[in-house]
Amino acid sequence: MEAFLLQILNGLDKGSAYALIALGLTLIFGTLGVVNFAHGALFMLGAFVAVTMSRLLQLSHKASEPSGTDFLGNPRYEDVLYVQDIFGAELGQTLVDWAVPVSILVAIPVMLLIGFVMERGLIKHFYKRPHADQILVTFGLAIVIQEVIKYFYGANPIPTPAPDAFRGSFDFGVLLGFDPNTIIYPYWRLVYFFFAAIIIAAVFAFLQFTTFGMVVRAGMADRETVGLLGIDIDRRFTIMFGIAAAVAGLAGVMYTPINPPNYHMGMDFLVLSFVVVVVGGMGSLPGAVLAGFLLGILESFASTTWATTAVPGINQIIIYLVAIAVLLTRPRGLMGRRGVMEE
Amino acid sequence: MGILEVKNVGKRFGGLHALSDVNLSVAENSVHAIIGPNGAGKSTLLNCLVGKLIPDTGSVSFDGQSVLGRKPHEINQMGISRVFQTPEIFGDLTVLENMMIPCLARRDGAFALHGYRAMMRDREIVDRAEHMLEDMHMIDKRGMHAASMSRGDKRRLEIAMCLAQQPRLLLLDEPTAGMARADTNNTIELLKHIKDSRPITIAIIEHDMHVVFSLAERITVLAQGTPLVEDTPDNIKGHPKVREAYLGETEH
Amino acid sequence: MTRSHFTRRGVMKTGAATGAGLTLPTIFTGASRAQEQGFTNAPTGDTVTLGFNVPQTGPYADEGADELRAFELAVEHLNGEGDGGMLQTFSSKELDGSGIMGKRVEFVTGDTQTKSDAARAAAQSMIQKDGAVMISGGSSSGVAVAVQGLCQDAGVIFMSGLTHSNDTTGKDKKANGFRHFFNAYMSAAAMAPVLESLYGTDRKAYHLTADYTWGWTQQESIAAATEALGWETVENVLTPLAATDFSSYIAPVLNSGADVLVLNHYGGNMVNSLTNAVQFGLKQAQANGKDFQIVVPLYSELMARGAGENIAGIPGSQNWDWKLENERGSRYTGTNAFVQSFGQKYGFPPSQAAHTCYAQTLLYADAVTRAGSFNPCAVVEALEDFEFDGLGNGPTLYRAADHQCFKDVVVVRGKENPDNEFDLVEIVEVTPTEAVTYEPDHPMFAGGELGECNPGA
Amino acid sequence: MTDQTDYTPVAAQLPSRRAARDTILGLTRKDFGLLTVVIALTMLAPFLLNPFPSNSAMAQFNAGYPDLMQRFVIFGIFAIGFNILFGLTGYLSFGHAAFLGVGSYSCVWMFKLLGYNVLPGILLAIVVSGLFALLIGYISLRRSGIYFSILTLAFAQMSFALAYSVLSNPSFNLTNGETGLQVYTNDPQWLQGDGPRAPHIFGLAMRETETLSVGAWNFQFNAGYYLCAVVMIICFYLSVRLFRSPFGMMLRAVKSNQQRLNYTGVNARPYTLAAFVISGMYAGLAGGLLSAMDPLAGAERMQWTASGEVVLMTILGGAGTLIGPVLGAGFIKYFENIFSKINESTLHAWFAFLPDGLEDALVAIVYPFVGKGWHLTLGLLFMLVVIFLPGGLVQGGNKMATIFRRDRKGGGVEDDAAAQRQAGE
Repeated sequence: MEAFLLQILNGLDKGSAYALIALGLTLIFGTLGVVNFAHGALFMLGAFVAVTMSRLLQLSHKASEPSGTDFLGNPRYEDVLYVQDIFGAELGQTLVDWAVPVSILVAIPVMLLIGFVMERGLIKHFYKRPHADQILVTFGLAIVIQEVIKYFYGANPIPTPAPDAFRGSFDFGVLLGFDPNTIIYPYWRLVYFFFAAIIIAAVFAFLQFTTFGMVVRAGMADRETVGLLGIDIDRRFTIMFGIAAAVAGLAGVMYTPINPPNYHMGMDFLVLSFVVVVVGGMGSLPGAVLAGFLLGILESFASTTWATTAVPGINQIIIYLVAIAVLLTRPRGLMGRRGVMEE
Repeated sequence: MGILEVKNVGKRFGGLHALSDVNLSVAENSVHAIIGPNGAGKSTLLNCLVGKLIPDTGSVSFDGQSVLGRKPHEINQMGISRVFQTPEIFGDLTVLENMMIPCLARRDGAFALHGYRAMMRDREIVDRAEHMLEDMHMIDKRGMHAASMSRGDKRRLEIAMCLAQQPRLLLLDEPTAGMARADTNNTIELLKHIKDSRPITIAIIEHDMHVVFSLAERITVLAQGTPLVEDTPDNIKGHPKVREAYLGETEH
Repeated sequence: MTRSHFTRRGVMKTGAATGAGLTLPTIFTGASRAQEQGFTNAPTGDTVTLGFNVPQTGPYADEGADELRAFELAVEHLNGEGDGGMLQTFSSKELDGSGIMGKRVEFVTGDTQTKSDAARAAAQSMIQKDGAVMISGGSSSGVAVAVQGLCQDAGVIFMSGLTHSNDTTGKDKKANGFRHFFNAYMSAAAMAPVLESLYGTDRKAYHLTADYTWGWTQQESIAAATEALGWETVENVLTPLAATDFSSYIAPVLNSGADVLVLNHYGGNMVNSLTNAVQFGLKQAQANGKDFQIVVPLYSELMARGAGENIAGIPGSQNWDWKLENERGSRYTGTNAFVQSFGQKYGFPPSQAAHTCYAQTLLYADAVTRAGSFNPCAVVEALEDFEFDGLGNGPTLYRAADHQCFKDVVVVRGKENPDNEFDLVEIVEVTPTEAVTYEPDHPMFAGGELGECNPGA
Repeated sequence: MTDQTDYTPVAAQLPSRRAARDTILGLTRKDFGLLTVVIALTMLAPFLLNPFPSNSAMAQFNAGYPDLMQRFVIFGIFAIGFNILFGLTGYLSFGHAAFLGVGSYSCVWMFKLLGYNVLPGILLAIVVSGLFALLIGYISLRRSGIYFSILTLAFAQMSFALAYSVLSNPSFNLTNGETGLQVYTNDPQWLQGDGPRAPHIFGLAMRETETLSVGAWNFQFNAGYYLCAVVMIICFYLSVRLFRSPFGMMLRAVKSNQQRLNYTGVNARPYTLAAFVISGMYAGLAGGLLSAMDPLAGAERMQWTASGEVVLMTILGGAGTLIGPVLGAGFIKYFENIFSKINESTLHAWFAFLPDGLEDALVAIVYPFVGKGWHLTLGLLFMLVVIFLPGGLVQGGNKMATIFRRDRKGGGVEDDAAAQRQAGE
């Protein structure tokens, strides 16, 4: 029972990341009809916004007095943070500590801007091109983005811890009347889950309750008709691309304390998030969210020892097995619509 | 006993009765038109005939054999060819190649692995395809990219492709929809020519009464998923129920 | 741009000698002349080409970059430029800064991508196109075994870089291949006494193991070593190589009855699994009335940097550490000389990967000089059972039976308050050679044959 | 140069009766011309790929050494096969690397069990990958579009994960996991006898290389390369035949309008399945040849990145054209093997004739794009090609051809495929 609850918790968390990335991916599929292989790179860029932010906050200058010697025997000077110079020692330290949450504020405009530039500068010209061309150009772009990040930040993962207040973990077991230490869960992962839930709810609310969202949804259903109504759907789609980029970016920002980011983390998520989108059903937003959480939870269960003892290697193939099973029984994924991306 | 027998066919989509208790008999070598207002179930009926949809109840038989449960290509191989509302041709292929595919399908069946034979050296198929194009006055277009032709020519090509299979029953789904009057007349002439030049049964779904009364030998009127009446064109013209249910609406 | 000054100037000099500004006499296709001397890529002219095959793309690119720095430094020292580094401390005094046997050392580089296929392709190109007579480098065991096999077939020497699997000098050992780096068995043997003194003999261990060859040999080794202490292995869970999040593997640990978690992971896997373990509070937890502990058998500086403050207090083993001579005395002479010249050139201390690559290059050059020939068979003979000192690890033996180096193993622990990003670990103990030596026919290494040295051509 | 869409030449310009007789080896003159070009290029590759004297700075750009030449033609075979599926039917498989991997493993197993003669290994590679493709194709082809792509991806990723770990456990070691499957001295090798202890074909070792030195040039003629080259020419010839056959036409019809095809009495499924199996066998053959050239088969060959690579090769060269995939394969392999090897000192050597400051500046500019930055260059080139040459490299070639032959009307025929691809999808 405890193990069951534990893996559900783990699954929810993994699912949050899958769902957030898949949400943006399916939004782009559904609205623009573009297969965006650079979406993983957007997730990674988000994470590096957090890295950059935390580095900026930790910019420092050398103290005037030496305080020891370095490994070559030369005098060493302590670093003094600029933020502490500006905001005082205490507030400065807090800011450094809260670098990741602070990055969210920066990441939203940055990622929106990146999204706009990408759509206007590149993706726009590929709406009417075959999916194969879209794949090639966005894959090329993903490599370029990756390499640029690698050039500046190196290939090694960069630890980006959560604020002190959110380190450590929470003992659910005690809350539910189990023994201590049976169901523990890190605070930051809880934060991530709630954050993901809020973002998903916000995206749905935006599409559901604003006129802008209504037009976009109509455009997803039938682009030509909406175009005939004289509505400038292209501009709205640009904004949607920006929003999808921002969602991926925020998912990346918040992910940094969970696992240290590196330049190819986007590629790690790319294939999985495509599987999630397709299992959910091409162009279906609820489908993407549902499939994200479903696959996350199943993956967690497949990782338990009893699962791997029963079927060795099940943890490595579960997602693909589920994808095959779903696609063979439900031709358009869990919630897909007829005719989307079938040609 | 007609070549196509539809008995008690019913089809529901959710709570909607698209077809209920449809009976229809198409006599061999006749031209039979099915007319009816929008939403009368014409297209649903047609899709039941060619295997795209499977009716919930009833039976459909062609030349004494049931077509139910067969796939579209199997039904086609039985001798039923279908012309679509918007011309469905192989846009990426040349006109000649478009013509060769039905010829191959007729000779080699639903699947044949001729991966090593040079297509253009297959005289039998090329000759037949070219002959068919000559017959349709399209031989000068044979090297053209099919997608780049006019809509009228695409329609002509599609009909030619269907005929190349020498079907016993030709199903036409609003063949003149969206056409200018001149093109419509050409199509009527073409169909008349086809009808007169070979033994063939034609079933046609049509909105345009001009086409229907120029061609049809018998007409079935469909309304709200059931046949209202079936008779000769002259009788249909004067039929009060038809006027009320259908013609009255379309001609004001 | 100062760092490559020497190369450029050297090239200009030789360029002028051949009378063409654009000429680069590095690249000779030796194959045509090979028959003359009876082995692959016999160097002709006044240069010899070495091939440095390191990961330049993919997750280990930074480690590869550090290896490449060390190679460049070694070439510089062999050619008599810079301060000479460990040449001054090396017990063998054959190398005098005039290249190798009077031939100036040139090098070519390639990208292994940490994939066997790509690594072999890059090595092939160095051998077939550039006439490399020795290949070195690499940062994973799969690649090392793959390239070692290739070099055996092609008839060149392979001086492996970072490879830790038992198989490299076990069931996949090859006569033309040599490993300076330590291995999984040695890690385990070195860790055992330290683990005993740190955590006692009554412990229950939970293993998370990367699900591929290296992970298995590492787990097998450490489990055997700790069980010999009296520890109990509660569970061994295999994790997919491609896993990026380990929460579902970490979460059940605390409730399993174990009080030690052993992470048989390397690189990105280790960074993430350790980060996750700390997130789940394993470091602060109590189990079986003891403080819960985490052990990472194989450490590397770059992994430590990736895991950040999470590594504080966590023990692991290393082939070498740049503080060795300062903290453990002159037995480890050479360390400071190397750190000094590396630090002067690049501004930060070298990693163990850099150290092993530097040492391997020197060892090869020395063996050639002592043998008086570039012929791989002569080099093999010179290296087999070669005892040396002064390369930073103390007295070392290149054992003939399996071409594995035997030397002291460093056991380290993550620092609680590191001063900077290069000084993340502290040395806990140095386990002496005797404690980590094993018989060549030890079951964990059985199954392969060294075979005959192959001079190729 | 020509292409699969023979609209103008065969159907309209020539009287069709003449067209029928005017064939060589069953190919039209144009196709035969293309085949001749391919034969000439592959046979003379050791010269063509080695244009720079080996002691010049430009020698870095020479690609005429056995290993890379082998890779060019082997990946050419892989891409030709992939193009039969993707170029003709439009079904985008993201799992073709699985067949490459299966072929590689089969071949090495033949080495382990029978001996080092490459023939049984290559044949088994084709058979096993064909069967594997039949199984995966049968299931995956129940869906189309992106759903098909994801199904093939899922199968390939499962194959990779299993090969990397589960199938290499000590008790049942089918793949030898991370290390890669290789021949050990204690393997049975029942038919080995006293043949060469390396892959060979009836005694001729694959790594046998003759070097011809002409002045500063060294031209290497490698037995393995010529075996691969002959196999590739055969594969290319077969693919031309297939493109021009009724079967090829049906495949193009599948891509163009599957609905019409069904209503023309043709069952599309067996056609696509046959194309899938044939292209799987091409991939298996390529995998078998990889092992025959270098007897070690690693699991990474099955990873999605490897599947993605062949997709990129095909699109980059020009999907649906005959020669495009081969060009794309060569292009990517060239970058992977040549650009990744350029390091800082190489750059300094190139620019050594410049004044110091300028030299350093130039090196600083170029360095991020070569060596460890070769991925960046490749990514940029993907983007540039797809933006400016929608029909792939073949279209680029045709554009150049039209510039040189302005008197000829219109673009080369390969343009049609490109134009058609844009219009069609």
